[in-house]
Amino acid sequence: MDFATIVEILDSAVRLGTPLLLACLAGLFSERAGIFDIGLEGKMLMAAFFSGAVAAVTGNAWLGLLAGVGGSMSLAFVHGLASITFRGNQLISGVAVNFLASGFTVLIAQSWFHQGGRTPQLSGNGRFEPITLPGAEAVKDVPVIGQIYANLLSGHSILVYVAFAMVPITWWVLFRTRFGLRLRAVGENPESVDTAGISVIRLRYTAVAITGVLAGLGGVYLATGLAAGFVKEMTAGRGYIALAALIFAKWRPVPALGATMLFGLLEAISNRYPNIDLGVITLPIQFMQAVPYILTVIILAGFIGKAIPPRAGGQPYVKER
Amino acid sequence: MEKTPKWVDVALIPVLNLLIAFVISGIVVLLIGEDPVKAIKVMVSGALGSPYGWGYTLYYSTNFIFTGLAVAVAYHASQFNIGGEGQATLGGLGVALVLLAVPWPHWTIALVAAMFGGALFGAAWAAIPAWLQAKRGSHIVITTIMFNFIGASVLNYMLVNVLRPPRSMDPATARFPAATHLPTFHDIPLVGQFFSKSVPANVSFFIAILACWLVWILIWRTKLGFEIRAFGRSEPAARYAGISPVKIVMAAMLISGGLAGLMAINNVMGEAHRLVLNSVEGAGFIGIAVALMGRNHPFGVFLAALLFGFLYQGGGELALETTIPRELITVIQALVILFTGAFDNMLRAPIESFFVARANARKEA
Amino acid sequence: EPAIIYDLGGKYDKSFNEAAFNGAKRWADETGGSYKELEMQSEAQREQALRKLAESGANPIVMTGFAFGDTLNNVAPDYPDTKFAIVDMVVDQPNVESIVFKEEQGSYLVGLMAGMASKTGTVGFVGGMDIPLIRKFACGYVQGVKAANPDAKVIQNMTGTTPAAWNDPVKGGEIAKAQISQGADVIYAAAGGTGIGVLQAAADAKVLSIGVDSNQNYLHPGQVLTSMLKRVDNAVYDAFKAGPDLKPGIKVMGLAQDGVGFALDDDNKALVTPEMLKAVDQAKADIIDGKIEVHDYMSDDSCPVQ
Amino acid sequence: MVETGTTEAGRQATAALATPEGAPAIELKGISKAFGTVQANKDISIRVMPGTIHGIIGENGAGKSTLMSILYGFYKADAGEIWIKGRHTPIPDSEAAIKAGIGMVFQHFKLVQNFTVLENIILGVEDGALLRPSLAKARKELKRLAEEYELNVDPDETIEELSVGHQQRVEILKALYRQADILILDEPTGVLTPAEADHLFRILDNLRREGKTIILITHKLREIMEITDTVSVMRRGEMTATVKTAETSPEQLAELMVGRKVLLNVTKTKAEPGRTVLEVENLSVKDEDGVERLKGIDLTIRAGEILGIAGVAGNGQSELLEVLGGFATGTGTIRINGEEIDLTGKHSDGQSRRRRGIAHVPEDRHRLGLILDFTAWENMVFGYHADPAYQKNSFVMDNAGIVSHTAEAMERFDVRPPIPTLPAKSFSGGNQQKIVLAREIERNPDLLLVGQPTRGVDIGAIEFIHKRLVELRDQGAAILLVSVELDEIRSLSDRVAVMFDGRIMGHGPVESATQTGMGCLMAGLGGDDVRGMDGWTISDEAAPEETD
Ligand SMILES: Nc1ncnc2c1ncn2[C@@H]1O[C@H](COP(=O)(O)OP(=O)(O)OP(=O)(O)O)[C@@H](O)[C@H]1O
Ligand SMILES: Nc1ncnc2c1ncn2[C@@H]1O[C@H](COP(=O)(O)OP(=O)(O)OP(=O)(O)O)[C@@H](O)[C@H]1O
Ligand SMILES: [Mg+2]
Ligand SMILES: [Mg+2]
Repeated sequence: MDFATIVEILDSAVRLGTPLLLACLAGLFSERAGIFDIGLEGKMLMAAFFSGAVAAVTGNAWLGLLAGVGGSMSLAFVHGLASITFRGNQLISGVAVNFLASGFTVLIAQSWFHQGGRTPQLSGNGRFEPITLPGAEAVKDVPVIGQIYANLLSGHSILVYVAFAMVPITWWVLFRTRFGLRLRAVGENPESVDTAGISVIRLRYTAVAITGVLAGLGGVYLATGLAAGFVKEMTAGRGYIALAALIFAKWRPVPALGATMLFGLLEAISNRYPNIDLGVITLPIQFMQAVPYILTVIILAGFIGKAIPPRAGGQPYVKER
Repeated sequence: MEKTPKWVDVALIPVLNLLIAFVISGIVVLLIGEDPVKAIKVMVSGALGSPYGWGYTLYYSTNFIFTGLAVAVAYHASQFNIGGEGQATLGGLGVALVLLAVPWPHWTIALVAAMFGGALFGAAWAAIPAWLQAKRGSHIVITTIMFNFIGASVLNYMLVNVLRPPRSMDPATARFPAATHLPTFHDIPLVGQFFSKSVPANVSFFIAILACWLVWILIWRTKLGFEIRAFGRSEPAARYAGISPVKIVMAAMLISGGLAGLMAINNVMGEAHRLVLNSVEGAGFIGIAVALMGRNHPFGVFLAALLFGFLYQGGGELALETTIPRELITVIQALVILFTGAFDNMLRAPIESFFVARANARKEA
Repeated sequence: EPAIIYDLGGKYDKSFNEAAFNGAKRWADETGGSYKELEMQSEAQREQALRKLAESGANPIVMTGFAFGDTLNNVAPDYPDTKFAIVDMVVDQPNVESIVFKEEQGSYLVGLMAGMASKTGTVGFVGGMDIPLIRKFACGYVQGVKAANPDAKVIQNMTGTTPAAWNDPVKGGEIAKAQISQGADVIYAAAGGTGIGVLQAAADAKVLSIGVDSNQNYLHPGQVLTSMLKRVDNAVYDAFKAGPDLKPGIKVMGLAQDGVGFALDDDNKALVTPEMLKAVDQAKADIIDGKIEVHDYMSDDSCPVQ
Repeated sequence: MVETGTTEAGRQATAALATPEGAPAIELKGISKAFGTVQANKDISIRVMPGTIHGIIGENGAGKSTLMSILYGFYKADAGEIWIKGRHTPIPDSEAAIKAGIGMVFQHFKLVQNFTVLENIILGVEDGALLRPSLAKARKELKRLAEEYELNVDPDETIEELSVGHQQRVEILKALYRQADILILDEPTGVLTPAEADHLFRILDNLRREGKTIILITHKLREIMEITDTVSVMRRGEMTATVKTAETSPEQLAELMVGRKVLLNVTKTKAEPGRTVLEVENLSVKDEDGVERLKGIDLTIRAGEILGIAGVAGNGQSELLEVLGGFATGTGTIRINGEEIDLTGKHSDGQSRRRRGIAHVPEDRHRLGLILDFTAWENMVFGYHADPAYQKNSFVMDNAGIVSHTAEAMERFDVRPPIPTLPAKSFSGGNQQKIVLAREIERNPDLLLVGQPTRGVDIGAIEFIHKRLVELRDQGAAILLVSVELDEIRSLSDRVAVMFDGRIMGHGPVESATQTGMGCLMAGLGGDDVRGMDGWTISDEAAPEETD
């Protein structure tokens, strides 16, 4: 395997890992605030649809982005309503959100575009095109450094850079700002926040809204960055993988980057090497395709360190029984 | 505290929630430019208007009873089993292997063996997530989701590379021998005359009812059920009482997986007579909604499964007869889960405080 | 009144079912007649849909997809006066016409073109799921490529194992990129909705792609080398036209019957060189004559070339 | 233990109360609050003058915490008004309370476990959107407060690494940092050693001198008498009286609390201990984090005697009960009736312990002893559900039989209402405790483990429970009694052992145990008071000198 191949695989890992990263950071905000969210998948799907649809109609990817994020946030609001206001079961709400997105997108797509639950193909300004970083062309033949710069770092859509920038920003917000302090506190012990004179409800809704935005960006990237339009169920389980990555990362932003990129890398590798011949036995394609899921289970089994979720996670804040 | 009458809890609130879900679904139908009244008519007549409709409705209900019971049993041990889909998939594999391996002389014997195979494979697929939860605290929600994906890969491999008859186009097993075909409603004496030959509802329906009864016995009459419920309500108390968390999580999840796996006697053995890819078609997930609606009680699960059977058959007819896409059913299903599950307190809180206020007023008087 | 049942992919799947729909529409437009259509909702409904149409008096009833085979085998004897046609599967009943396509032949032709168009000597194949039908496509394609260039390398990928495999353009695009980075400069996609992502990624990377089932050249004019046509539309049109007189038995739709082929239109005219055209026309003639025998994966569940 | 100076200041403040000049610091008018059908506060009015310490006493569940939580804006009152410093001040949330200068140390601390002290202090009163300046400022301020009030804590330590006493300091610092001049403390001494409690009272006294107003909730009449200026008594959600501390007596307060004269002494004959039932040697227990909670305990209990374990909560008593009851693992040896039992958890659990005749009334009946959603009859067999007597056949349990058995047991233990099908959560605390006791006692165990048998139980039930325990002893059972109430230990036990920091500091006959001696042992101290107790064996671990 030469260096160029490694760079190509890593490049693919970055693209495949980016939606996972956005969704994972989305989940991080929510779960750090004590709201479990298995509805990331649905939020991404909703965003993918609305961004694809609006970008197709207007021909403008940015309008698509707004619409996509709006779609995702509306589901985030539903989840917030269920888990914050009505103190319902957060897992159940997440399941409902996923179903809602999977039915709703196709239903609307069909009655809007009559293309079998698909949006029209995007082109031109309807998509987020790759950005070539300055000087990338010039250095692309410089061994190693130039190759990395031109082929790995350069040439992604704006949303990839946004996603990567979100990692330090998330870290900074979480650990260096007042909002972050309160957010982490409300996920650990909402009573401490309440008795400190801060509204638990407002804080948690804010967190859920941020989740909506980030998950939305993930979906937008799928439909308008990676693909060129919406296809039903196009998230294909990525929301669940992001969730697994979040646990793997122990709810921390920098490890979240590592975890999502690892999953991206695994998928990139299985795309590149559909069958792995081990000499004695050839691993079938079905095995390679299951590897990310198997790995997730192994990670969750705690052989790579035990993850302690935010203490108040998953429980509605109930003062009076 | 317990001042709300029981009927409010088990009947009024669920029915109201259901109503809201349906009203919103109606609005969605309006939004996509269709006629909700006509939609309801098509659904009702398609699902309940004829023995033929009933034959399908009860077939789907049978699937949902099994998966609903699966979710309910795990839920009593406070385990949220989202893996019904994968467990039912593997159950199908178990049933197929059993039926293809031996030339069964009669369907009754085949059925017993197939039930064993389906339950065993379903339980096995639940065992690893259960063990990881019990021993290592791995979140069972995530692990069971992962096992759904892994299950799909296993089935794909088995069907394409192992079980597919040579030169068959279909990634499916061979047809099971005729001797193993279960009697459908048409073949049952007395009622058979009402049902046409083609209805898929079969004797599995009665097995499902039997399963409801057995689950009821298990949960409310046996030591194990007692322990499962105790553990589900309070893990520390269960430990105090000498109830082993590992044992209970394993037992509840194995039973849960087994029930999900049993579903295969209906769809694989009873209907398709062979195992195809994606034979479960989401029934595992619907089980969640069914258990929620049925308040995790076998009788409630039975009623809710009938409701979802109706939704499925009615919704299918709807898509066959109108231009409303089948995804409408998914939306209705989502709304039902949302309102009867996650938004439950929306109505419950005001209704309960109404009854509390009434109780307090009576006390004053 | 004839009727058609689409398989679970739905009638707007941009490939197989949509082709069937186009055939039905063409018949309706030309004759002014009307027809019934149903979209499958679930596995258990197959029988339901069939019987429903049969009982409504529809004749003939056409269905798309091998998955109907088993059901039709059961249902057909109950309606001896109704004619059925099934695409992609052989059902041995006196009132059933089984329409099977020689996809390997069409794939051979596009493979030949791919082999000739490729400058790198490496081409790609993206299939939706690892199932026999897709292996059949792949095998014909590889044979064609090797015929053009015996040293050519064919990179093959399948998308997944769940139904999502047919609807994951993101993964399709990524697989295409991986193949491109390994040198593939022509990629053939036989993966439903996933293929859209493959064609897109190829167009983005300025390499050629090959569409499937319907003519997909228009998706990226000047970038799609050709499309392997599977004339399900013709099959449906013919069946509708024959009406109740539909002839039972096996109807093979190969190159000879114009059942498969490749698309040539304004969108890809510039890409297809005269030599290429000559070569495929020659190959087509040879296949029809039997001078070239394209191996069918289904005949022995294996493919002689990789 | 409190110097006379304190009471001196108290007298002055009381004098101020007699001739009120200026408005009260706090005035509550007609506060009512219901949780569902439970009326936690009924039309409560109270005035507290500035610069005084006001005590509130009352039985468990009387509504003390609820009232204070309303004052702090944690709960919203159904009716009533709050006046602060003479002004009507609605307090809809804690933010308003903090603004009004109120700080509260809750019974259950409201700290974020994995945050540092500093982070907990600034939570909610950060100076700006960025943390760094806030943290720096808080660090300086904290140093000042620490010096001024002798409230030393490491600002960079995380809460989970602090002892409860230090956690409480953080809570007090939180209030002071917010410049509270009204401080509410809800049962602050329940978790403290006597020395720590003394320290706390010195701080409170300082605060009073500065003119701050303090409300102190406690169950301990001694503390009320020592430090407060005025005291209010609550019973069943109502305020039954407010009196000046100087003008009342513990006896009077006790009577006000329960509504009749209280006899805290149990009449019992001298124990006639028989054979040895329980022998414990070198028993150690580690918690999940690997911290040693029990550090080599030795003890024996004989048939027909009650061994009382005294100690401040959290010194290993819970772990002792848990490991004996079979749901914690440990090392060492335990013999019951001469037979050794497994401590690894591999070959035994709560059920096998029960089969060996060990019954267990857990400390925390809500969390452990009962399943609140289960019915009374289900709870009546909880833990014994596998007993063959409760099975109808090899498949199903004999539910009908259990119901009728429960009805009888409820009758015998005077559980009200005696309806077996009612869920446990519908019973009052005392009746819940009786259900647990009935379940454990009715089987005539060889060894009964009891933790805090009368916690949260009304005085009538206390007498009943005490009588039952003595009866069981007289029938020849060995009883291990753990209680944080020294009075309960003294009146029930035949022998007493005092635990501190996972060890037994000393044990001996109850007759010669003195209040001060036991207090010293509870703080891990030896000294003259301890050595003066006849017949007591004192551990080498007990520090010989009384130090602070
Ligand atoms: N609770 C916290 N408060 C303040 N800073 C923190 C906190 N947790 C982590 N950090 C800082 O954040 C940075 C990265 O944090 P992150 O949690 O992503 O990974 P980490 O450093 O590996 O975590 P850790 O060191 O806590 O295991 C590190 O510099 C770390 O010191
Ligand atoms: N959040 C709540 N929801 C419902 N009921 C409550 C709640 N908090 C307290 N109660 C009930 O209100 C009553 C008064 O409780 P409160 O905590 O005020 O008592 P307390 O006097 O502080 O008792 P303790 O001495 O045990 O602390 C009790 O019956 C209790 O069960
Ligand atoms: Mg960290
Ligand atoms: Mg209290």
